[in-house]
Amino acid sequence: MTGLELPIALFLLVNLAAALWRAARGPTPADRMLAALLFGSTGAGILALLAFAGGGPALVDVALTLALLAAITGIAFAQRSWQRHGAHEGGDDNAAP
Amino acid sequence: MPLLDLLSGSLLLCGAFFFFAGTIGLLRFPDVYTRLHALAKADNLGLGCILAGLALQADSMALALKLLAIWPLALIASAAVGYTIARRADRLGIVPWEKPKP
Amino acid sequence: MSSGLLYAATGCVIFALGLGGVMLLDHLLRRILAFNLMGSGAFLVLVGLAQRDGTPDPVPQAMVLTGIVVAVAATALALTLARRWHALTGRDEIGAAGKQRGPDD
Amino acid sequence: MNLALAFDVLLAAALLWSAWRTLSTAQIDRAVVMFIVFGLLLTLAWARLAAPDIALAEAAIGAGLTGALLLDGLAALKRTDARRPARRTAGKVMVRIAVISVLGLLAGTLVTALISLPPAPIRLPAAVAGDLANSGVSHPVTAVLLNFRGYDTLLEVAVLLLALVGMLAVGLPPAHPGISRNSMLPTLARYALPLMVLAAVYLLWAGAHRPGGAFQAAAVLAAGGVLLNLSRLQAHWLPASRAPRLAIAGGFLLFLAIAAALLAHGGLLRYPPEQAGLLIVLIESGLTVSLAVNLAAFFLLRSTPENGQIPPATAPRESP
Repeated sequence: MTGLELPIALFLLVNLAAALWRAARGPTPADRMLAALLFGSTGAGILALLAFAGGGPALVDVALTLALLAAITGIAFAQRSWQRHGAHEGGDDNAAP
Repeated sequence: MPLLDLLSGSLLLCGAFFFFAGTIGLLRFPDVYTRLHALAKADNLGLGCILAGLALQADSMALALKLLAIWPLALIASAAVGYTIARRADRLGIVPWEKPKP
Repeated sequence: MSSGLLYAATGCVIFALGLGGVMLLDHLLRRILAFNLMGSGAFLVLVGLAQRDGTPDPVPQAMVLTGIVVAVAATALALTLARRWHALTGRDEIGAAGKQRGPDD
Repeated sequence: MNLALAFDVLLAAALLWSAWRTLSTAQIDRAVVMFIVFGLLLTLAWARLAAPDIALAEAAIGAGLTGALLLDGLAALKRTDARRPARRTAGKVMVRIAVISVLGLLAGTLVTALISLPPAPIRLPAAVAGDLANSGVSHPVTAVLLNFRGYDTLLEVAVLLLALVGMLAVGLPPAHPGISRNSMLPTLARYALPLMVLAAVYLLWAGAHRPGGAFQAAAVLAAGGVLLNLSRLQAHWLPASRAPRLAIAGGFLLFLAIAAALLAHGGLLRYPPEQAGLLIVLIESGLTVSLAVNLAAFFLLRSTPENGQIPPATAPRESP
């Protein structure tokens, strides 16, 4: 324990709070989904850090589970719900060069 | 073992930096493809450095190996999901951003 | 304020938010989300309140563990109901809000 | 400890904000993504509350099942959610204000009551720790789930079964083939699935002495089923499929049989201490299979298409 675990976990949580803004704004559905995916991997990192900051080694198992299953939501999004209608794709993403 | 602590601490800081860079990229990059690129940095390098830094501090081999096993899992997941989302974006006709010509 | 109490208080507010959502939102999927928020808020209160002195309490933890699995079962059933309702009527909300709108949409 | 407090306060604020955005956002797909984010934040909150068992279940179910279920439902339901003109009469606005102020009052009262609550007269953790030696396992949460409150767990499995029967009775949605053909996904699924099975077996084994157990293992296995279905390696289950039915019923019936045998012996799910460990392992293994198939069925079970064939995926459009 170097004493850095908790400060870095807090720093990553601040990062997530910033990513929350992207998750809320978009502009496309994919951008929101990407923010959610960042929550998955950063969450795994925070859990691993918390395990060493007094949370106990079981939290490493939680991080492992999160990393193992992180892809499923993103794939369900691409395979089932990201369609053209109602997608409100606008703004910069469709700007032709 | 101050050397091990130093190494572990710098790996943790390195991981925090890549997560930070990934988040900035997610917030500032112009389109879905470039944001995917930023996300992959956070997934791969950020998580990898943090896990490696923590594995150096693990008091048992099993815990260290478990921590290091998370990394390839995250790599596979991020590669697959990145490919799937980029492909779908292309199918939907989203044109990659290009620097506006002067 | 211990962290248990802090999360219990957060759970109370989330529960109230979810209850408001169930009462005020029209879209069925939104109501399902609001209902899930209510459940999560109640879970936080259960575990947080039992652990306000800082010692982990396995009894509420086990209850919440089963609760999470039941919540996902309820969500699946509610989604099936909502989709069936949508397939049969073409609408995605129930109640007075739907009646006012008329057949044109 | 100030850093820990800062972490908790920031996490609580993020939880509240994502819950609020889930309800208040104008578009339904944003609401779903915000809810998925809320679930991930909640996992962190469980970790901070020293509840790794719940964090495991929340991570596995939130990341592997709820998100997939909601995104799949979203595809069917969002079509009609395109910004409709809000028709708010004065009466509706009044109702809205009244409801919001009553709920604000409710939340305020609850929080005040929580803070002024006297300490609990019964010390449950001590009671659990006192009986742990006779429970057959050394992890207190597993002891509560499968020994001290085993009948709760039995009923809970029955509730899951009931939800599935309810879905069958209501009428299942039609099979969805997925919207793009993708050769990467089967490869991913082939790599990931053995690892998921390994993780599930590990969690099941770990449950006896550390956080883990049948619920978490089942959630991971069910997520594997969802991944197989999304990558089109596993077709949808039709209501007539026999194997899922047998698997779901099997674990439940095993639990019921052990409960009945013990009832004849003395009390409902009151194990003799020397056999408790073995019986719990037996029940948990059966439960893992049963719960996993049941949870996966929430996503995989679909109605039989009218022509008896699942429609092909929409043809990939040509890129511009």
